[in-house]
Amino acid sequence: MAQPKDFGFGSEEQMIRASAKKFLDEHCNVEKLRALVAGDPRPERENKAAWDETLWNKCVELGWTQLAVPEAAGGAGMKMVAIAALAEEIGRHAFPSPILSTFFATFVLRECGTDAAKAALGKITEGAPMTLAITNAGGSWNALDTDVEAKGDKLSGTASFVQDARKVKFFVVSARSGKDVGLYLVPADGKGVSIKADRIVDLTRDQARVEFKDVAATALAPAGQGGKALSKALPSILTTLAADLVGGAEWALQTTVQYAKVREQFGHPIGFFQAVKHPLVNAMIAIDQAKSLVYNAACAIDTEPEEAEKFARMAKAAASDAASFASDRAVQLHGGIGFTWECDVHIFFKRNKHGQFLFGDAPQQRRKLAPMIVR
Amino acid sequence: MAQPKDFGFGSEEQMIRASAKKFLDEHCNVEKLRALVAGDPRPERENKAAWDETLWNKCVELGWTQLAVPEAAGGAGMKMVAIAALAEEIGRHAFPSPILSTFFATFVLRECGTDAAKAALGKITEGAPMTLAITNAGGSWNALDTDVEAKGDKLSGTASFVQDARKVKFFVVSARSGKDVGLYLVPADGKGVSIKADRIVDLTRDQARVEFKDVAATALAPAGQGGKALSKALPSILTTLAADLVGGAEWALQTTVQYAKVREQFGHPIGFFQAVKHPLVNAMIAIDQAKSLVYNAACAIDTEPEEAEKFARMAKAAASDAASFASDRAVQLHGGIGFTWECDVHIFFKRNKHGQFLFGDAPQQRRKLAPMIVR
Amino acid sequence: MPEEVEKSKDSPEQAEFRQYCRKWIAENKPPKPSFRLPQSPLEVMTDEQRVYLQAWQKKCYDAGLVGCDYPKDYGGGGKKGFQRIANQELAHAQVPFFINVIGLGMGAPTILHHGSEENKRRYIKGILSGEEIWCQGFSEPGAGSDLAGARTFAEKKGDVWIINGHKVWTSLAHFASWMILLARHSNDDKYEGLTYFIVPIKSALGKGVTVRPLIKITGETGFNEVIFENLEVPDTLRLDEVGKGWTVAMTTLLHERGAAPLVTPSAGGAGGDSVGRSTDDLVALAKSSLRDGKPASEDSYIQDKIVQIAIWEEGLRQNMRRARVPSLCDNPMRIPLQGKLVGTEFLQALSHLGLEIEGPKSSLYLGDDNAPQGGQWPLAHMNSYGGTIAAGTSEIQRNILGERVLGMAKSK
Amino acid sequence: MPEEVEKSKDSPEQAEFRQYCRKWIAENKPPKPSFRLPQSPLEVMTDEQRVYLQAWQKKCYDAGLVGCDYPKDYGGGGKKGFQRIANQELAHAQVPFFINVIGLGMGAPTILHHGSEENKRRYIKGILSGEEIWCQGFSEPGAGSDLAGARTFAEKKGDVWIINGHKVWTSLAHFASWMILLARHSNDDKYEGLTYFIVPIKSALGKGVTVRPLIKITGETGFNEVIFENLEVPDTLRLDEVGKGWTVAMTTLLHERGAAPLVTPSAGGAGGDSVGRSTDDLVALAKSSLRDGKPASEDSYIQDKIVQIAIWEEGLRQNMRRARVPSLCDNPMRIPLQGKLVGTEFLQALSHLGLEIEGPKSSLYLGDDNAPQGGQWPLAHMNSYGGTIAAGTSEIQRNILGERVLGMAKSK
Repeated sequence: MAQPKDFGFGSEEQMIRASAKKFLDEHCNVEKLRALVAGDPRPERENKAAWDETLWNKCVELGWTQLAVPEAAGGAGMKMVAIAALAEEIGRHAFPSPILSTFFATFVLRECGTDAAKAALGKITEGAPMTLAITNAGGSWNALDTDVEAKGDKLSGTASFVQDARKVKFFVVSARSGKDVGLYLVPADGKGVSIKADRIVDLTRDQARVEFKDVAATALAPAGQGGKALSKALPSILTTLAADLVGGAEWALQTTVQYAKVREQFGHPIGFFQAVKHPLVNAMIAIDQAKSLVYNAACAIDTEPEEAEKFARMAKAAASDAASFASDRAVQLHGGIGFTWECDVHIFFKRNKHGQFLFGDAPQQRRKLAPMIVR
Repeated sequence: MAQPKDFGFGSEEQMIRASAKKFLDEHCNVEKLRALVAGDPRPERENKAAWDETLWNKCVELGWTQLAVPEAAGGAGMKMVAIAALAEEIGRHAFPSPILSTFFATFVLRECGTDAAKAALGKITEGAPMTLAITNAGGSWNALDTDVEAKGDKLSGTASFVQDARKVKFFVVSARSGKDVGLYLVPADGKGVSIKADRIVDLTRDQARVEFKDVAATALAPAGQGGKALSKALPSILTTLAADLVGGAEWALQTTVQYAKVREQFGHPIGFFQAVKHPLVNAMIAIDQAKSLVYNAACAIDTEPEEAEKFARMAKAAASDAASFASDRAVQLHGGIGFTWECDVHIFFKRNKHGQFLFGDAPQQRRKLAPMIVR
Repeated sequence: MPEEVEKSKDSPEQAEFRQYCRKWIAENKPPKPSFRLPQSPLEVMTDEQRVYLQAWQKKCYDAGLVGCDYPKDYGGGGKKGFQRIANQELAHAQVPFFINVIGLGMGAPTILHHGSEENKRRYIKGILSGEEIWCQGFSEPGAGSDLAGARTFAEKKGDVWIINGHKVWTSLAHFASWMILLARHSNDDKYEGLTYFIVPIKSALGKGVTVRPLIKITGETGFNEVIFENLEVPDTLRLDEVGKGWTVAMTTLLHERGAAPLVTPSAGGAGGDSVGRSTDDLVALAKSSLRDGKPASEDSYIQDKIVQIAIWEEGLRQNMRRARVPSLCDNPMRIPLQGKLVGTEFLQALSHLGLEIEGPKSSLYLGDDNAPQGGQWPLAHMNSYGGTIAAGTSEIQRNILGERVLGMAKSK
Repeated sequence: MPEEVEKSKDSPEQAEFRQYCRKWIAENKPPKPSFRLPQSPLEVMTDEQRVYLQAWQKKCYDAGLVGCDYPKDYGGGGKKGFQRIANQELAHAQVPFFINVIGLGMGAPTILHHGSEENKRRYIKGILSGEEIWCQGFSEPGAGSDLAGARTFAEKKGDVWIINGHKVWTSLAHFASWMILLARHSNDDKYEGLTYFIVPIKSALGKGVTVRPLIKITGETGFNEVIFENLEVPDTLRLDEVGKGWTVAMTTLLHERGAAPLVTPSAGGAGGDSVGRSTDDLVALAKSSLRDGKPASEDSYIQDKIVQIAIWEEGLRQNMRRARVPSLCDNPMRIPLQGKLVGTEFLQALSHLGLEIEGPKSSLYLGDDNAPQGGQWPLAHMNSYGGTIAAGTSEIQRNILGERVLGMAKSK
């Protein structure tokens, strides 16, 4: 199947992005963001899972939770390029919200093909935030590595690195029964569920280990089908994460460029010096390629699924590196002020580092790409 | 065994280096070098194996061929740090000469422990240039991979990537008999020896495939001992090559720095611009570490042989990268003139590229280092 | 990009033209010559190469594949949006490149934008057909990156200009009939003291013009020094007004950097005996190269490096695509102005990886029987510096991007 | 470097001192405290940390391990060449660092070179013993890289100077008794308008001095803003002449960069709860981390990256060694002036590799039960930017090297 030249990025997608930008500029500009997440600098602070729940309701009103839900399940069934554009804006604003996690859950649920999954998608459409609980204690996203076991419809074990665990209403849990992996829906307040918050570096997310003790769960994909649903959803997850990173990287770039225009040293704005200018140009170049790869991957998911994994891994690899580089240079080129808590740069630095490693950083993506490219 | 703080680089070693520098400044300054090697630019030129044989005789008079020969075999038995210093000067002058090859042959011969090897070392002491013929057609220096076979004292097969083949009097050949590898001495004008010159990029070396057809040879190391002698010699070979690369890199750095001081653009010497200045600083930093690693490796060979391979591989890795980077920036930062044949930079660029890949470039050295470091 | 994508937005007329191109190329693709073709038009050295390549361009021009977007009055096809189609079909078919690359990419658009009606009628057709080869006189020994520092002087005497000076890096000058020349008519102002001319080369050799080949680090010729000694040029060959030379030069450079709307006729540049231009080339090389006794393509380090190149290549391809989708570009010049910088650094990294894959075999050069792929990889690597130096070094490109796109203070 | 190497050139007296140090340290190494020690003296936040560290420095001073090279008259040991031995033995023993790092590395040598006899007798001893903690007032909000752009003003009134201004990045100011201060007495000349002072901090708090903690990106405090409002300082606390401030500051910086002959007393800096400082730390981390279900130490990519760090580390170690062999150094400043730049970028690369090895676990921070090695790796990585920014950014360091060592034109 061929991809459209313009990535299928049409007027509807532009509108979604424009409205997201407007919403986030107003409600999650950097002043509000700082006030929300950066109040407690102590290094041993507990993670507060800081978010503004009223904004979640507004996101639901804007229809964001429906975007990725297929029309057949009552959603808007929008293209991945629309989700990517939205995620890019979210990244650019470092928006603390379970919306990305809810997208990830949506991507997985829509691959399950069961009534239970369809019902779960319905909950998302109605505004229930969800997240995936599919990672083991070692940080593996491989479905078969899950530390949770299913006995009938009861789950026991621990899912680690669960994003936004304290903001969601439901978990989509992968669990083994014998050699098979199934997917299950568990309410966050279900009996036997306990959430142990991680103390993390990123101020804009929360993360936890979620322990299940003989918890009643609804099967979403039969044992043996869970792994398949997860791998089918993977390109969408990677692409969305990559879009978020591209947005975060662009923020770091633009903020540093602005600073380089006004900060003077040795009688010049520091952007005069090539030691400042050229690394920022390199960051721009890295970001542009990552961004192009993101829309290509999104468009492949929409129109050329056989290439989707390859392109999505490329996008995640490029975006991870671009965001890492842009954030790194943002701290360095801000100089002394960039090393302080009062400067906003660290908020994005930390968020970008977090996203870089979620679902595998660039070298890990390249490792998976090798057999697809060096054939 | 502990290493001396000063690398054992004493007055005798300083004298050897100073005399080499004086000799090469006079006889192989860049004007003479260019006249000697860069006369025929045609891309399909045959390799001329350009060298000044009268200089070889002077090198012999200066005692260079004896330096690495043990006193027991009639040589000067100098430390490796002296050889390294000499090789650094050779690299800095891109001296077209079989002296490095002769050192390599010396390093191998002194590990053989036979009377035949001792006799061969005597020939070197007397001034016979020699080279190793131990590489197969695939470019492997692994002793067991040789393409030459020994039947009794007759050799058949082809050695590839033989350095300075047309300048030497003897080859030190590795050859298989069954599963064992032995080392053999073969006169370059021996019956059944034919030398097919490679057309190579480097203007300061020659390289060839040497074919042996039922050639009478003198056994230097018994079958089964050849591989051992080669591996014991390897740290010395790598360190000497690394020293040559460090010298070549330093030439590229200094020449480009000089150019950056006099070439003006936009009303400034180009060294004013950080896009010129900072890469040259980075080259200097890379060279300094490589140089320190070279003397450390040489000193380890002299005093701490159990660490020699590790340190020699580190030195070759660092020197290969430093020379590659310094040469690359030398061409780039010379701009238009650096891309022309009339500018001397390309002579060193090509020599450094050649040396980079001899006996393995940086990633290949690192691969071998991994089990020594990540234990 | 898959062909299907390219086709997907063709108008019916364009679709028909694409079919025509494809058929014509299939029937007229020239046989491989007995001699080596260089890796790009800028390294054309011999008359046999020139004759072969000039004939090929002429044939394509006659078939309507060159200059489609140019007005008919000036020898073009008069059909906007058709050159891209011809370019795509030519590139897919891996035919030889067009020799008149300077004329097509810089001369013709500059004349179209700044030339008199008379000049447009006189010169554009010969550029498109390749019958008249053009070269460019911008760089000087003392003015490389600092183009506006040009000191070649044009002195007005009545109706003629007397040109004296020294240009370097003039590719194709040894075959060229004409040159586009940036010269100085006044020392009063660095920028406003510049004026732009068309000047004769071939017809003036020995009569005020000397062309001396420069030799590249590869040993190839193909670019030259051009020395002007009292060359007389009529005022009618001036482009735009006196003192507008810098403005005209910006038009030229905009087209050279691929950042202008007019599409340069191109056969894709892949038809020479060239390797070292794509991930596929690397994969093929890795499969046929040994590393530690195994195919290099099975080595994890080499694999990772190839994948890095593949991501970069795909990123550039998708950049090209995104650059044409305004709603996905915050700043319309951001991607186009990166093209030259990133494209040339990509080829440098790619060809260097080729050397790493070859290992000691990277020592083997053109004409060596055992050199992988005829020794083209070290050639490509050395030639890659032509890319990162000529037409604005990578350092200058980064200044341009930092200043024009990101708006930071000028570094000079 | 192996201990044997260090010993190899000791004089008999030095060998005896080394034995003494070793024995003393073995008997007096303090127990690990119940609270977390920061990764360097610059992040000391709490009084319990300060008290513990100050007591340790005092104990070492009393035992003769601090200030060995300083003259006895000023509280030192009066034995040139002995501090290095004490430093080596302290570093081997992995004891806590000395808290008074600014005083030891910058204050004492500056006072020794530029202070009056009275000042030397009054201040050096308290620095060596750690009883008086010192801080440094160089950087300002508007003068970071451009140190000579300092605007903190010192106005002479009779026998006193009235100081007004704002210093930032002043580590340890919250504990400091004294500050070395670079101030401006005149706006007539950028460099010659600078004068250097010793100024009181602790005793003047609320009386012209305000210390406000700044918070780092790690969340740690430890560095501060210091605001002067009409602080009176007697003229006797001026160092060197009026207008010589820049010269004195260069002495300070030379010592800070380790490029001066006087050896700074140091306990090696490895005694905090720190990781992320050596290849061994990486190897240990890789062995205990999983990557694709296997120990990361078995992953070829991670192995290669660790080996790169190992080569770098060995290169720095051997640089230190070679810097002391004049016959192997063309330019005596070439290696010493690289130290700050390369050392800090090395730690940045090393700590970033730690994050790569940890993968998603690099998200886990101090105080998380499952964080590898207590979350010290992301802390070390973030703190590494303090290294590449403070005391002359990496960009400034590259200018210095390009200009002072390679002799290229000044970039500003």
